[in-house]
Amino acid sequence: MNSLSTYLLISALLFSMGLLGILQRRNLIGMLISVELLLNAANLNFMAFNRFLAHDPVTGQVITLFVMGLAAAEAAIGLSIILALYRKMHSINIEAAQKMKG
Amino acid sequence: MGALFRDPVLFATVLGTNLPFFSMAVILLFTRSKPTVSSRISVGSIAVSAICAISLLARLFSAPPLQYQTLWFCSGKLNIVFGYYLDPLSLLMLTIVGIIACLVQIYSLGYMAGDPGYSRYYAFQSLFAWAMMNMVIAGSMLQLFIFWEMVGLASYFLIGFYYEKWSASQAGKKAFVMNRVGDVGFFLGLILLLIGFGNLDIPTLNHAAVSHGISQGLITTSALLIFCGVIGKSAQFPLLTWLPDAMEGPTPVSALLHSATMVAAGVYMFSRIFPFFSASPQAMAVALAIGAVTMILSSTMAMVTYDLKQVWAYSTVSQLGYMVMALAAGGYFAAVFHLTTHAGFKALLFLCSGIFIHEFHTNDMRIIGKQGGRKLKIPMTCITIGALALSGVFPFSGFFSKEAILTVLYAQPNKIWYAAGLFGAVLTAYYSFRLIFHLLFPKDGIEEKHHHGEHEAGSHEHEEGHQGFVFWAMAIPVMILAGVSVVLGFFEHGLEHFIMRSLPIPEELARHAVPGVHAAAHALSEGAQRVHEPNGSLLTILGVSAGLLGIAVAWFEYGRQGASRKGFLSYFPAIWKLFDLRWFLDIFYRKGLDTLVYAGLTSLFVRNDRRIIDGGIDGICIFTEGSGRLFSFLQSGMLQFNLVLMVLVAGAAVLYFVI
Amino acid sequence: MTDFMLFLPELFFILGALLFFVFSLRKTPNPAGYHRWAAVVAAAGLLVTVASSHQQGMLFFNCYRVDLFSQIFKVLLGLGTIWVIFSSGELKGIDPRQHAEYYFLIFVCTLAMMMLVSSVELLTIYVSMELSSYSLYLLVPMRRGDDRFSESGIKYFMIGVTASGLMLFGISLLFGVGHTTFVPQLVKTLPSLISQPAAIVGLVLVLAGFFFKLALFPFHVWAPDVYQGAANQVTTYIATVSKMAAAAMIIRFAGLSGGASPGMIKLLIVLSIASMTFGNLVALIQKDIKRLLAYSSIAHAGYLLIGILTLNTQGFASAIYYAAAYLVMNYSVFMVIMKVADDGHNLQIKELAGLYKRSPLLAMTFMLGLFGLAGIPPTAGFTGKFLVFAAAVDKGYLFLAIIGMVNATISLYYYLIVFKAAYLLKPVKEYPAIHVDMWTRFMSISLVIMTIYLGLFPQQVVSLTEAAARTLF
Amino acid sequence: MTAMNMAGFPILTTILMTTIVGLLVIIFIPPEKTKLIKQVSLASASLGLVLCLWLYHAYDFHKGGLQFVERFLWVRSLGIYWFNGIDGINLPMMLLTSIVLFTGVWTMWELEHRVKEFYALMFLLVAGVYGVFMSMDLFWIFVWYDVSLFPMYPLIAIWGGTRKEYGAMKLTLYLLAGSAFILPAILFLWAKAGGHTFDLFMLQKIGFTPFDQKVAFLMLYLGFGILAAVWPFHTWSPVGHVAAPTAVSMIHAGVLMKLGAYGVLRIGMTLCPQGAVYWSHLMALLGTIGIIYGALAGLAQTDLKYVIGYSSVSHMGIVGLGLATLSVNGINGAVFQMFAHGIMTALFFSSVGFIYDRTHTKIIPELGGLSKTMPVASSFFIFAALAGIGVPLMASFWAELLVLTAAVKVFPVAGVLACFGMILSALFMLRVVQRTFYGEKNPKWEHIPDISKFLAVPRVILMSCILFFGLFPKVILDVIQSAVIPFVTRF
Amino acid sequence: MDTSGLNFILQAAFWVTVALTISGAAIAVFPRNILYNVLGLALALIGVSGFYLYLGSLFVALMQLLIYVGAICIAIVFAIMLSRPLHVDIPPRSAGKVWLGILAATVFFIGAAGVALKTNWQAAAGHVYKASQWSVQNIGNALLTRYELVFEVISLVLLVAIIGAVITAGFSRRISS
Repeated sequence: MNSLSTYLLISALLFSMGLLGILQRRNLIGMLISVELLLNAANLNFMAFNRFLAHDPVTGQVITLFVMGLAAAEAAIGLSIILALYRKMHSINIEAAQKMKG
Repeated sequence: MGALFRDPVLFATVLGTNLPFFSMAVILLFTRSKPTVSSRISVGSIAVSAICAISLLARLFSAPPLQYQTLWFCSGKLNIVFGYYLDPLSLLMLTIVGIIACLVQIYSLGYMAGDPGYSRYYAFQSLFAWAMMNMVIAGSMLQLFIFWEMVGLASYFLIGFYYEKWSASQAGKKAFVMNRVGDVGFFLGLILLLIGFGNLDIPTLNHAAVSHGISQGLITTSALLIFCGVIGKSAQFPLLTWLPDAMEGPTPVSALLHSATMVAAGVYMFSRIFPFFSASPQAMAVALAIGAVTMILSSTMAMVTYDLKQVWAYSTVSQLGYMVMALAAGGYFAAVFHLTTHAGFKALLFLCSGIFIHEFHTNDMRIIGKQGGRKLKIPMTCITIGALALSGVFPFSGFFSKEAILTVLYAQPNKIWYAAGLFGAVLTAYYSFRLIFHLLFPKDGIEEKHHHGEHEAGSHEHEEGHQGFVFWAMAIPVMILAGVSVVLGFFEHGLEHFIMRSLPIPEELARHAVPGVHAAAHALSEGAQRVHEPNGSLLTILGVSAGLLGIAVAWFEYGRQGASRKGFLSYFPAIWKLFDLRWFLDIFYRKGLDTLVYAGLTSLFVRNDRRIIDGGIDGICIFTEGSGRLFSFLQSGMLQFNLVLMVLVAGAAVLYFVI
Repeated sequence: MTDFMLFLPELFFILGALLFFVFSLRKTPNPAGYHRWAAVVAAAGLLVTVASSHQQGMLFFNCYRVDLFSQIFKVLLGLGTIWVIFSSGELKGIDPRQHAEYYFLIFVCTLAMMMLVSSVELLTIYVSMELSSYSLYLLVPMRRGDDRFSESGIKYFMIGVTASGLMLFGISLLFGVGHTTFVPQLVKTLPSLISQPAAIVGLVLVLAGFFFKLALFPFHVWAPDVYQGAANQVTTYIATVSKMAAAAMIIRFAGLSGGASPGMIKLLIVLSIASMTFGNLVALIQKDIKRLLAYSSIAHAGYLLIGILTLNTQGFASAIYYAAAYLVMNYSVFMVIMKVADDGHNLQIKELAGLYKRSPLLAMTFMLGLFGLAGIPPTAGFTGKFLVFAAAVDKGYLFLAIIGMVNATISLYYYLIVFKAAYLLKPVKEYPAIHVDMWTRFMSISLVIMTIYLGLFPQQVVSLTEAAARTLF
Repeated sequence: MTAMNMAGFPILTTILMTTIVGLLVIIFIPPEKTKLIKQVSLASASLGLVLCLWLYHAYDFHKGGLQFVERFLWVRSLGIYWFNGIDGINLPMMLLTSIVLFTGVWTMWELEHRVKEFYALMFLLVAGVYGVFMSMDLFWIFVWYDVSLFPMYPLIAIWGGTRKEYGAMKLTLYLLAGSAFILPAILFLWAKAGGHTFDLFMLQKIGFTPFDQKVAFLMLYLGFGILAAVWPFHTWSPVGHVAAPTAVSMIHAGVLMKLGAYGVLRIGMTLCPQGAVYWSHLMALLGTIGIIYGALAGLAQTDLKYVIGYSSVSHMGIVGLGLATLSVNGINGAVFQMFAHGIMTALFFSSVGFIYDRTHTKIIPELGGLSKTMPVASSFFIFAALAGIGVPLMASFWAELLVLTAAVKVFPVAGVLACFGMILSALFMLRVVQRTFYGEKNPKWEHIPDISKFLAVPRVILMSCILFFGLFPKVILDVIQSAVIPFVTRF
Repeated sequence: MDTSGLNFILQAAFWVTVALTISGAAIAVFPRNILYNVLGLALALIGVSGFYLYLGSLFVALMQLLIYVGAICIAIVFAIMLSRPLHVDIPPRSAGKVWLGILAATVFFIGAAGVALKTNWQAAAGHVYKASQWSVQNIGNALLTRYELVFEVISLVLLVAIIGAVITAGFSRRISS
């Protein structure tokens, strides 16, 4: 149970669910939420490796912290882009945005 | 360079043979627009050439063969040698060419007067003279081949001289292409020799052939291939149809190229390497058969045409057939002699016809006769002399040469060749006199209304023409040739003595008494001993009577008072048609060319190019662009499809490394 | 102080960024003034970068390595940046009120990429990468006007964060197997661990993040839309400068496997072929020139990867050369496009008609750029391709060279179509003559000279790239 | 590498520079000054001609080998050398190039449309051609090869005629597709030799394994073969030539097509002798098919330039056949044929160009009877046609003789078939001559003046070249031979 | 000390956390109401912070709660509120896209799980679990030494994000109207 592979599997599951969300949600904010899952899955990995394998437990934690910071910035940027798009398209359905193709 | 000026023989040779080339160059480059100057340059240079030729003949009359050569270039082990080989045969031929060319060019001063292409005409005449003379004295087969082709080229230009006329250019093309067919064989034969033997020098080749220097198989193969050249150039069966068509050219051209000299080049080449040919009995047999077939076929064709020049053209073919037969039967001298006499009287016949044609603007013998052809006394006389010579009537030159040939043929074990020769003689006499009688005794008498005769008033220009320069420019050469035709026959023995020196000496052959060489030795010695046939007088009588028979039939049908003037062949329309259509040879070629080449291969290839190759390439392009379009669907506007692609590939990569 | 010197180029760009941060706070925008300032700062930055190009050393507790490899790429980045800024004189695609931010983001992005190419620690790399990505995410939607293009920003963002998620996951795996985030240590340990799925998967996923930047198939999906949708200058920046950093990072990371994993090489080969082929094929049917160039950049990513996947000095050197050549040629083309479309609209191929008359010099620059991209001698593009293929064939990948050349032939078709438009077609309507000022003239001529010089006299650059590639091992 | 005399004066680079400097000068002349541009072009072309003639004169064929060598390291790590030299194979080609360029520039004297760009591109093209011929380094050969190809696109697409854009695109893509095989092959050889030299002569000393030779030779043959219009890669030739403007056709058919055959000879057969032996049957087969096929397909064409395009296919087939024999005569003949065909086709195109300029058509049925209106201009074409037929005493006759002699010996069937190609070529050339120049005078062209003396000059030069080398083949064969005889020892 | 009971509790709590995380993730992904999604995300994030606790880092767990649950989720909610109701006219999902998504995600999951299971994870040579190493002090230390650069850069990242978010979302300082 509380072993490395459990964590890794959970993180893999989280990651895949995040991917699934990105791949099939039409709501842009929903996609953004799924992206957060991706980052969390990776963070979980870092922490798990940190706990079970690394010789210095600081690295994983620091990475996790930084990723959180990045995630925040990313969310801010993503949301602002979504809002800007919403102003123009009056929708945050990604399927409304397929004018450019080919 | 020094040798050129020190050695008078070499100098005369080089000067005589190459002067016409310069005259051509000068005419084409500078004097195109000045016809008179052009003609003078050309006539002057050919006259010098003729004089050179005659002086060479005189100087070297009893000298041994002379050979000059220089290495032109070498490629690998292949040495290409240029040079002159001056032996009796080439000297004789050189003289014939020089004289007749000179006469024809003088004749042309009258015949071609006022033609817009006057300068061009003389340029090509010079080109021909240059090529022909160089061919005649070529020292190696390759050089001979080169000038052989050049002669063909000159012929192409001269046949198509009236290029505005479609049929003329068509005939020129036909002549060139048909010659090409033969020449390819010739060329291949030369290449084979070059590969198998390595040397194309004529004396060496002859010598090697009779002295077992070349393998028998190679000789036969290459001889047969080289004989293709003869077939093409001398219009032998099956490539004989170009020559009648070649009559589209101006009449002097027909006289010079297509009867007297150029077409005889085939025969000349045959006799040039006669020892080589005679080393291969098989090749000789083929040549004999082809000569016979040609002779008979073309004689039959001549029997039904009403075109003056066509008659002589067919006749030329048939006489060439005679010569080939003679050579193939081993009659070296007979053939050369016939070549000589034929050059004289056939040129005569053509030039005379030319005067008629010039006068009456038609080729049809019936119309000429009707309009008073016989009133042109000089040509009428001369043409009759020519016809008599052609028919082999004593004492004209044709009699002697034809008799020589018949004698040779008689010596063949199979008498059918002799019979063919006799039959040919009958036909020859028949069609010649059919023509003569048409001219002399037109069907319904002379129509006075459209009389263009000598003394008719009202056609002032003609009047002047007949008396003036134009007429005499034509008449004098004709008279000279007529004179030659009368007397030439009496020089037979002198000529024989002279010519036979150009063959390898029989004793030498005897020393190499190898089985393969027997045939050659036999043929050669036969040629040498021909004159001493025991029953010579019988043969003479047979030959002459064949000629007289032909004349008699012609008289019966066309000459005598109240003759039907229809010809016995008109009772057999099918045969008439067969003869008239040249035994369907032309139709056969046309059909063959149309179906096999144009409709078959050409259209197949063109279609292949358009559809398959180009289509394939365009197809590749279309496919490429199409796949571009197809792949562009991957880049759909839908973000998540794009993401799926990305994730799927990443996932697949992960999976690949895990498994 | 030597450490300070080592970091000087970066500091210079930070300075620039801060300057424009200050400008962005001002009430009234002054685009022309910004442009001058930006040009001065970028030029100075380039000078500093060039001056420090032979520096060597480690910084920030071994997280940051300054060596020839990184410095070459920094010079390329600096060069690209000043070019882009040079062409930003008529920044019509972006609201003048946002010009200060535009320059700010450009400087930040360049700075981030400079740090990226020097970083040898995974977290630093990741954060620098994110910094540059965020700047670009923000630059793309700055395009004003046409609503058609507004979706490109979100697409770029979504694809980018997904790719960065994959990359982060990969980094975590590398960290897991390698127990360290320092690249020099990974270089030592990873080849022995490469049989572990986690190591190779981690590496591949990290590479995926950079492939995204390089727009390699199948991580290219953003490129066409973003090229088309972003302002011309931003597109230029993405097409030229950001590719340099990506190329540098792929070179750095591809070497991590130490050639011990045939599977990875196979993967790279497949991706490279797919990228070349896909890019070229789809480019055949494009009408919008920026979109066309996006596909062409996908194809070029494939060519570049051929050099990299040989995993030896020669291959890396050729890839560096190729990247440099690509920068020059691609910028030549984009410069002309920006100049022709000086009102900031999206140029269609047919609008190039009559360019040779409107400005022969630009037309020539354009032509050389196109032929360079098509790989026709004597341009830099050809020599780049030659070196790349030489490296591949030397390694035994003859088929890659053949496929690459066939692809180059296909690509020639669409380059020729563009060329035809510029040189052959009669314009449908009368376009005004293009105003070519002295600077542009100077720039055109120097680009032409550079393209040909690099193509014909590659000796110096090649030896430089080889020295740089050697520092990786 | 027997004669590596480092001449003091880099004559070869100078020849190359005549074109490049010409190009640069033209670029800086304002486009309105067309007269000046033409004069500069002619001056630089004639400078090149003079230098090439001097080169030809100065080359010592008794000594043979590589002369006028210029060689120094260009890119160290790859082993690229700036290595130029002249031997018996490329010397005639250089001469050919300079003659065709000179006459081509002169031929286009009446050009009015975008003169500057035309001459600039033309010089670029010719720089490439010179470069390929003189270079002895694979890298540079390839570079120049491509340099010579791509100007074709604008040259055809801007100044061309019938379906010019299609033709230009097809030709350019097709030919560059060929280089898609050449470059990998070059790199392959380079890599197999250890990857440290592109020097042809150093590579030559390395024995490649037979398998490598076969692979590399096939690739080179395919790649270069496309440019040499080897069947079935010939279809660009008619289409491209139809589309191209006169001087471009001249240079393209006259010189550029030779690059293909030259490449096979210079790279393929030099470095992969065993490969050449292995594939020689294929080469002979394709060469023979080309000879027959080109002539037959040419028979049905109605466009003058199509006809000439197909005749080129046929004539280049002879080159291919000659090379395939791998014998002294065959290769001598092939190189000679390259030269002869170059001059001849240049004459062809330049006379067709004149006709087209005046009548604005090159469709044979629309012409006809031209001999009457423009006898001199027609005679140029007829002369070229005769040369094309292989009439003796014109340069191509000797070439054909040598090739066929070798071919009959080595590949009897192919050789005999190729001989029959002579009939076909006569048939189709004369057919064209007849339909274009003979027959009734066409009233449409009645008032067209004949070619002026000034414009006749280049044509006369070409004619006299054909005649000169036809009469004195030794002048060129000695030179060619000096390289070929040592060359064939490797097979 | 009898740790079995504690162990059991810990284990049970662990699985609860697992369930929480997974279900949170599922709620974040599957429902079509965006507010549910946000709540699900928060749930999952809380679960993940629980894992961090299990993995020995209280600090990071707290940060997780603060930054993610606190800041990010709130920001998302704000964004949702700024945009208009979303559930008005959502066309039916395209089955193809869903299946493709599921396929891709599954493939990736299998791959990632395979990586987790198949790799022979080796602990580092110096790996010993020492609580002292997990102190916040160490983290701070690392931040100012080894991660000094990153620390600086992240501030720049945030600056960029702020400026970018402001201009992109259209709240230009200069628009006064």
